[in-house]
Amino acid sequence: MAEATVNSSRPTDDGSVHGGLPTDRLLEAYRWMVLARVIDERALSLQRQGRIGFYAPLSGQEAAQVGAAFALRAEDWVFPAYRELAVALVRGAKLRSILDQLIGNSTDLANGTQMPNHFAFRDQNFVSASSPIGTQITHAVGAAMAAQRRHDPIVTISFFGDGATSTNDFHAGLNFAGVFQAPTVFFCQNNEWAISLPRKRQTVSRTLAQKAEAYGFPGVVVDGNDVNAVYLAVAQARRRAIGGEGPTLIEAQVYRFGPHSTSDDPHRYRTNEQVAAARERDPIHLLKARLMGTRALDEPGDQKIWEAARATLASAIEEAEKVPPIEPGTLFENVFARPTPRLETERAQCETFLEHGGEKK
Amino acid sequence: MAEATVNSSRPTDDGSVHGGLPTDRLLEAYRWMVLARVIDERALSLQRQGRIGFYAPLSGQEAAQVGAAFALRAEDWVFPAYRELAVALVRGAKLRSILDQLIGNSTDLANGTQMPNHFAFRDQNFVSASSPIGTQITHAVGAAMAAQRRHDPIVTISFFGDGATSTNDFHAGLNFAGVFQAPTVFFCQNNEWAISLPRKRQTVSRTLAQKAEAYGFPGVVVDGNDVNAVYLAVAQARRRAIGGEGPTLIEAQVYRFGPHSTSDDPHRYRTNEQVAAARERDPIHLLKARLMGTRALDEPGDQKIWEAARATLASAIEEAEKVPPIEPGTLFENVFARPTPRLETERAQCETFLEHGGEKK
Amino acid sequence: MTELTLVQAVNRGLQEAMRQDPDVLLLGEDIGVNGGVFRATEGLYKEFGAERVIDTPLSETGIVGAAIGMALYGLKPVAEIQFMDFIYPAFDQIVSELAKLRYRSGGQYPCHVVVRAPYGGGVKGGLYHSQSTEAFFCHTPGLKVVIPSTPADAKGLLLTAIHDEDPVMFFEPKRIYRSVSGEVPEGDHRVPFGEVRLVREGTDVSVFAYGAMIPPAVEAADSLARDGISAEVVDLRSLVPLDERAVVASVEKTGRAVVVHEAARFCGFGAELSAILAEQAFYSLKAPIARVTGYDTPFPYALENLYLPNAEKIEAAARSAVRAG
Amino acid sequence: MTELTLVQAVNRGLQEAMRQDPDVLLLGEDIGVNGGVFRATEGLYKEFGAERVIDTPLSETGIVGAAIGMALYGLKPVAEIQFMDFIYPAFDQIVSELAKLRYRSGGQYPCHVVVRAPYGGGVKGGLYHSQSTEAFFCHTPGLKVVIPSTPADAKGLLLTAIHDEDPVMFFEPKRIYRSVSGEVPEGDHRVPFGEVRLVREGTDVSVFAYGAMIPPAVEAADSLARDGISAEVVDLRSLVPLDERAVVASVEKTGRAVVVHEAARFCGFGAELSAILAEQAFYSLKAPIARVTGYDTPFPYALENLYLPNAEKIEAAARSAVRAG
Ligand SMILES: Cc1ncc(C[n+]2csc(CCOP(=O)(O)OP(=O)(O)O)c2C)c(N)n1
Ligand SMILES: Cc1ncc(C[n+]2csc(CCOP(=O)(O)OP(=O)(O)O)c2C)c(N)n1
Ligand SMILES: [Mg+2]
Ligand SMILES: [Mg+2]
Repeated sequence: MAEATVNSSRPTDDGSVHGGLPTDRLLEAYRWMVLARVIDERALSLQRQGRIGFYAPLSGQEAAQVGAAFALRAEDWVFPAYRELAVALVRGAKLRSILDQLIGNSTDLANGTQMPNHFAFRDQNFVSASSPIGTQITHAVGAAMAAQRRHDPIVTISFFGDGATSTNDFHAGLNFAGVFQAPTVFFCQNNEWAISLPRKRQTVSRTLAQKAEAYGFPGVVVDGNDVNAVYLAVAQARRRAIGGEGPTLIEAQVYRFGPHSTSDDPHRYRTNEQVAAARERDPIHLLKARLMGTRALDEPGDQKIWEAARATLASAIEEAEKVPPIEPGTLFENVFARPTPRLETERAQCETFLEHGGEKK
Repeated sequence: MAEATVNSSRPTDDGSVHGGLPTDRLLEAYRWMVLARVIDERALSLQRQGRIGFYAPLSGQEAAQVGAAFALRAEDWVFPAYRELAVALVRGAKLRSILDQLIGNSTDLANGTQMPNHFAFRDQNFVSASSPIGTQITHAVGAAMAAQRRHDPIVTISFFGDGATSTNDFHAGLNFAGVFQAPTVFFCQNNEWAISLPRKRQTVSRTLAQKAEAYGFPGVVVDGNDVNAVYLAVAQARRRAIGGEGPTLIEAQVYRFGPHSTSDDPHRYRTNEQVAAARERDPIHLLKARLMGTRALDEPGDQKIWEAARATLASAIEEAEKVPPIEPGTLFENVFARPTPRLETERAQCETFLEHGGEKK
Repeated sequence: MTELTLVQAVNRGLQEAMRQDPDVLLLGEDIGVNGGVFRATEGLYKEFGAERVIDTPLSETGIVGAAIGMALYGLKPVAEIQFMDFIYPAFDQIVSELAKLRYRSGGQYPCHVVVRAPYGGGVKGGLYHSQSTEAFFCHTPGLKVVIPSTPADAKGLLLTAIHDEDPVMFFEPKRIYRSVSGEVPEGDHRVPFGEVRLVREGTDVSVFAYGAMIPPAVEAADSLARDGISAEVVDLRSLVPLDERAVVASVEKTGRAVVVHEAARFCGFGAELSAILAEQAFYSLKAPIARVTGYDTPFPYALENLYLPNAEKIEAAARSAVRAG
Repeated sequence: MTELTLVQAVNRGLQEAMRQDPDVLLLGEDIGVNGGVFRATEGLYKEFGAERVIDTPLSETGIVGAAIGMALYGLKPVAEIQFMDFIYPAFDQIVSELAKLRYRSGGQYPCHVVVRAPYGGGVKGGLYHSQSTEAFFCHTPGLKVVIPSTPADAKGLLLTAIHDEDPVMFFEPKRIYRSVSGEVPEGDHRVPFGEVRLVREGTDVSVFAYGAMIPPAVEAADSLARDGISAEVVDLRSLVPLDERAVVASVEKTGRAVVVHEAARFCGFGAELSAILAEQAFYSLKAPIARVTGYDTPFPYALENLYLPNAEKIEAAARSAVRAG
C-alpha cells in the first residue's frame, strides 16, 4: 500500500473526504489558478524590463498548488520552496505583499533581504522560503513534532520539487517523520525537471512516491493537473496526520511549462515539442473544460475572470512600484533580536560613509 | 523483488555461485572468525590496561564480515567503517599492522594519526576509515564509477551499520549508484544498535534492505550469523555488479554482543537477557556446530585453532609494543603532498620548542 | 551553591531550564536512556520523559532541521551534537537556515535553537573527536557562539542561551568536563553574553583564551608571576557577541597580547582577535601580537600533546612579548 | 594568446586539462547538456561526452563524495558546485574527508579533487547566490584555496589545480565572469600556487585583495594616485598556501595595510592577514591595519551595493591609514 493513484474520477473510498470539491469551490480554484498564471506572465515581462530582478514561474503547477492549498486550514503551517506563489495567494497573502517582495521595496515584509519568490508571510503561516533545495522539509517535520507535543490539531506541509528528493533533508525529514509519526504532509511537485536534469536521471525509482516506503509510511501519486484529485489526496493525507496515523508523501505529477527561472534558457535541454505535448494537459484548460461542461462557466465569464485578474494585478504593481526603496539602516536589522555592539559600530560606519556620499547604486 | 532472503539452506538458483563455500573454505572462515574473536577479547583488556586507547569490538559480526570478505577478489576495493577488523584480516592485512594501528606506534601505516580501529591498508585495497558515520558510502560509489569508466572488472563494497542508513551519504550514495548503475555493493551490518538507539527507532521501515527500492535496485536480507549465506549474497551481488546489472543493498542481520566501544556502557540501555538470547546464535558456535556435524572439525582441532590464534596474537602484540613511539616530526607530514612554507615554519617552531624540553607527554 | 564538575553544571543548567519552561526540550543521539555519551543529559529522560528528551536517528541534518522547525513553531529546542566533529552534516541547516531565518524573513520568523556540542582535544580522540572549529560559526552572521570554562559559567551561559531570542552555538570543552569543578549557584543562575571573565588581573601582558585553554593560561601566568611578570588572563567565553571593549582595554593597559586557542592557527578565532587589536589598540601595542594555537594540520592521535597549546608554550610566547618591548 | 572573459578562461582551462589527460572528468549539476548555469562547461559535453561531463542528481553530498571515491581510485575529478552558497550539504565530505584523507592514512590515500564554485556578490543574487565563505576552507588544514581575478590566472591556476596532488578549492568571482577580459595564453598555461600577483607597485600603502575586489582596489589606487598617494595593490589569489613573505615584504615597504574582501568581517580571511602582519611586520607598521569588508550581516538583496566593499570605501581606508602615520 506504499503507493496508490488518486484521481477525481475515482474518489477515495473514505466517506469523510467525499468526492471532492463542489462546483463553487472549483470555480474559486479556477480564479486562483488564472490569477497565478497572469502573475507569471506579467512577472516575466517585469523582469525583462528590469523592474524586478528575477522570477521563477509556476505555470503548469497551478492545479497542484491550488488543490493542495484548498485542502489545508488556516492554522496549518506551510513550508514552501521558491515556486509556491499560488499557495501563498490561496492562503490569503496580499497581492501587494507579493509584489513588494518581488520588488524588494520598503514595505516588503522581509526588508528586501531576499531574491524574488522567496516569500515569508507570518499571518498566513507561510514560512520563509530559502534557495537551498530541500531544507524546508526537516523544518516542516520539526514543526509537526512541536504541534504534536502541544496537541494542536494541525498539520504541516512541505512543498518541494522532484530534484529535492535527492537532498539530505528529504532523507532526514522523511525518516524523522516516520520514526516520530509526525503529522506532516510531504508534497512533491514532480515537474519533470530540476533545471536541466530530467526526472529520470534524478533517480531511477519508478515513482517518487514509492520512496515513502523506505521510511515506513504511504506514498501517493496524483495527477497534478487535476485540481480535485490533488485536493482529495492532500485532504486525505491531512486527515491521516490529524488522526495520528502519521505522514504521507504525495507526488503530484505536473510539468514545468516555462523556464526554471528568468536566468534559465530551457531550449538548451528540451524541445518545444516536449513542452507543447505537456501543455495539452494544461491544468487551467482542463479545469475550464470541466467547468464549462457543467455549465458553471461560459466564455464571457471566463473572459471576465482573466480580465479581473489582470486588472487586480495591474493596480497592485502600480501601488508597489510607488513605494519608496528600502532604507539603508535596515541592512543591520534582524541579524539578531537586538544589534550587537559590533553591528552598531558597523551601522555607524555605514551611515558615515553614506553621509559622505559614498554609496553608488 | 526489492527484497529476498538468502540463506545457505536455500542457495540461489544461479549456477555460477553454486551452493556456497566448500568445507575447506568454511574451515578457513572459521579460523578467521576465531582470530577476530580472540583479538576482540584481548583488545578489550589491552584497553583496560591503558596499552591501547580505545577499541570497538566486532563480536557477533564475524560471520558477516568474513563471509563478505570471502566473496571479494583482491582487486576489489573495500570502504570500511571502524568495525571491519575481520574484513581487513581476511584481505591480508598483517596482524602486526593492525596492532601498530591500535597502538599508534612509529610503524603504524597511518602515522599514528587516527584512533584505534580506523584502519587503512593500501596493499589490501582497504580504504582509510573515518569516524563520521556513513561518509565512505559515497566514496565507494565514486570509486565504482571510476572503475566502470576504466572498464576494470572489479567491484567496490562499502561496510556500514544500521545507524548509517539515516545519514546523508547513505541517501546520496544509493541514489547515485542507482542513477549511474555503479558496480558496487552496499553491505549493511544491522547489529540492532547504533550505540544506544535500537534499530526499530532508527527507522520504521520493515527491513533496511527494502530501502534499496527507493533507489531502483534490489535489497537483500541475509542471516549475518551464517557465513555461507553471507558469502552467497555478496557473491551474487558482486556478479550482478560486474555483469553491469548495477548495485545491490545487502542487510546482514547480526547482533552486537559487546559494548559499542570501550567508551560505552551497554547496561544503560539493554539487558543481559537480550544479549544472552542473541548469543544463542553466536556465529562462531553455529559454524563450529556445522563443521563438527560434517566431521571437518573435532574438539581437539577446535582447541588448536583457538590456541594458535592466541599465540599468533600474543607475538604480534609483543612485537608491536617493542616498536618505538612515533616521531614528533610526523605531525607535519601528509597534510599536503609537500609541506607549505607555513607548515615548515610551524615544524621549525615545534622543533625549537622540543629542544627546549617543552613537551609534556 | 553546590560543587559541581563542568559537565554536571551543564546537566543542571538543562534541568533548570526544563523545569522552568515546558517548551524547552532536548534532541540528539543517545541523550535519552543512555544519558548522553558524556552523561550531560543523565537523569533528564527519567525526569522529563521521551517527549522532551528525544533520542533521534543518526542524522545531524535531521536533528538541527527538526529543531529549527520546532523553534519556528514556538518551542525552545536544545539540540545536542555528540561531538563538534560531527556537526558538519548539519552545517547547511546551521549556516543557511538557522543563522539566516530571522534576517531573511524581516523578523517574521525568529528561530531560537541552542546547539550544544562538546569540542576540543586532550582526550585521545584523534582527528574526529578533538576538533575546535568555533571560527566557522563565528564567521557566520546571525549565530551567537559561547564557550564556558567553569562550571558556574557552563550553567549560567547555558541558561542565558536557552532564554535568548537568537540561535546560540554552545560549545563545551570536553577535556575539562570532569577535571574542572567549582561552586555553581542553584536555580536560575544566568551569565550574560558579551562580557569577558577576568580570570586574573595583570599589567605586563594580556593572555586571551577560552574553554579548555584557561587552565594552561592560568598555569602560565602563575609561572610568569614567579619571575615577576604580571600576566592578565582574560576568558573570552562569549565569542559572539565579543566584549571587544574589554579586550582592547586590557591591551591598552598591558601593551602586549598573547592569543590562545586549540584550533588550527590559520583563520582561527585568534586571527580575529589579533585583527581587532591591530585595528583598535594599535597605538598601545609594544610587541607583536602572538598566537599560541594548534598547528595547521589535522588533529593528530598519538601526538596530541605536541599539537595542543600548553602552559609552556603560552609562557614562552608571553616572555617573548615582554622581551620584545 | 586569445582575448577571453574570465568564465571563458575557466572553460578553456577545463578543456585543456581534459584534452591532456583522459583521467580528468567533471561532475556537477546542469554542467552537461546545459553547459553550466554560468556556461563554464559550455561545449565540453559535446566534446567529451556524458562519461566525462557528468550531470548528477541534486546532491552536493553525492557530488563531492563520489568525486572523492573517483580520486581515490586514481581519476582526476573536477566537481562543480553551482554556487558556493550550496556547498554546505557537501561540507562534511570536504572538511572531514577530502581534507583529511591523505593525513589520516599516513599518505596511503592521497585524494586529489578540485572543487570549483562561483562565489561572491554584485549579481543581485541575495542571501543564497552571493556569499563568500572562503575563510571556512582556509581554516581547514589539508585544503588549498585559490581565487583568480584575471582570465589568465583563471586558466593558469585551474590547470595547476587539476595537476596538483592535493585537494583544491577553486572559487570563481562570478561578478567579474564576463565583465573582466584579457589575454590568455594558449595550451598548457600554468600559474603556480603560493605566489601573489603584484597588480600595481606602490610605496605608501598596501592594498591586499583577491577575486572581484581587485577592480575596485585598482580603481581606488588610481584615485589615490591623483592625490599623490602611491598604493600598492596585491592580488593574493592563492589564499592557501599564502605567499606570506610577499605580503610581509609589501608592508615592510609601505608601512600601511588595507585588507579587502567581500565576506563578512568577523573571522574573515582579512583577520588572518591582519594577524600575520601584526606578528611578522609589526615593527614596520605605521598605522592600524584597516579592513574593508562585507558587514557582519547575512548578504542582503536590495542593499547589496551598500554591503559590498567598493573603490570609495577602499580609498577612504587607505587615506585614513596614510593620515594616521
Ligand atoms: C542545495 C542546492 N543545490 C543547488 C541549487 C541550484 N538549484 C536551484 S533550483 C535547482 C533545481 C531544483 O529542482 P526541483 O527540486 O525539481 O524544483 P523545481 O525548480 O523544478 O521546482 C537547482 C539545482 C540549490 N538551489 N540548492
Ligand atoms: C556523523 C556522526 N554522528 C554521530 C557519530 C557518533 N557515533 C559513533 S558510532 C555511532 C552509532 C553508529 O551506529 P551504526 O551505524 O549502527 O554502526 P555500529 O556502531 O552499530 O557498527 C554514533 C552515533 C558519528 N561517529 N558520526
Ligand atoms: Mg522539478
Ligand atoms: Mg549498528
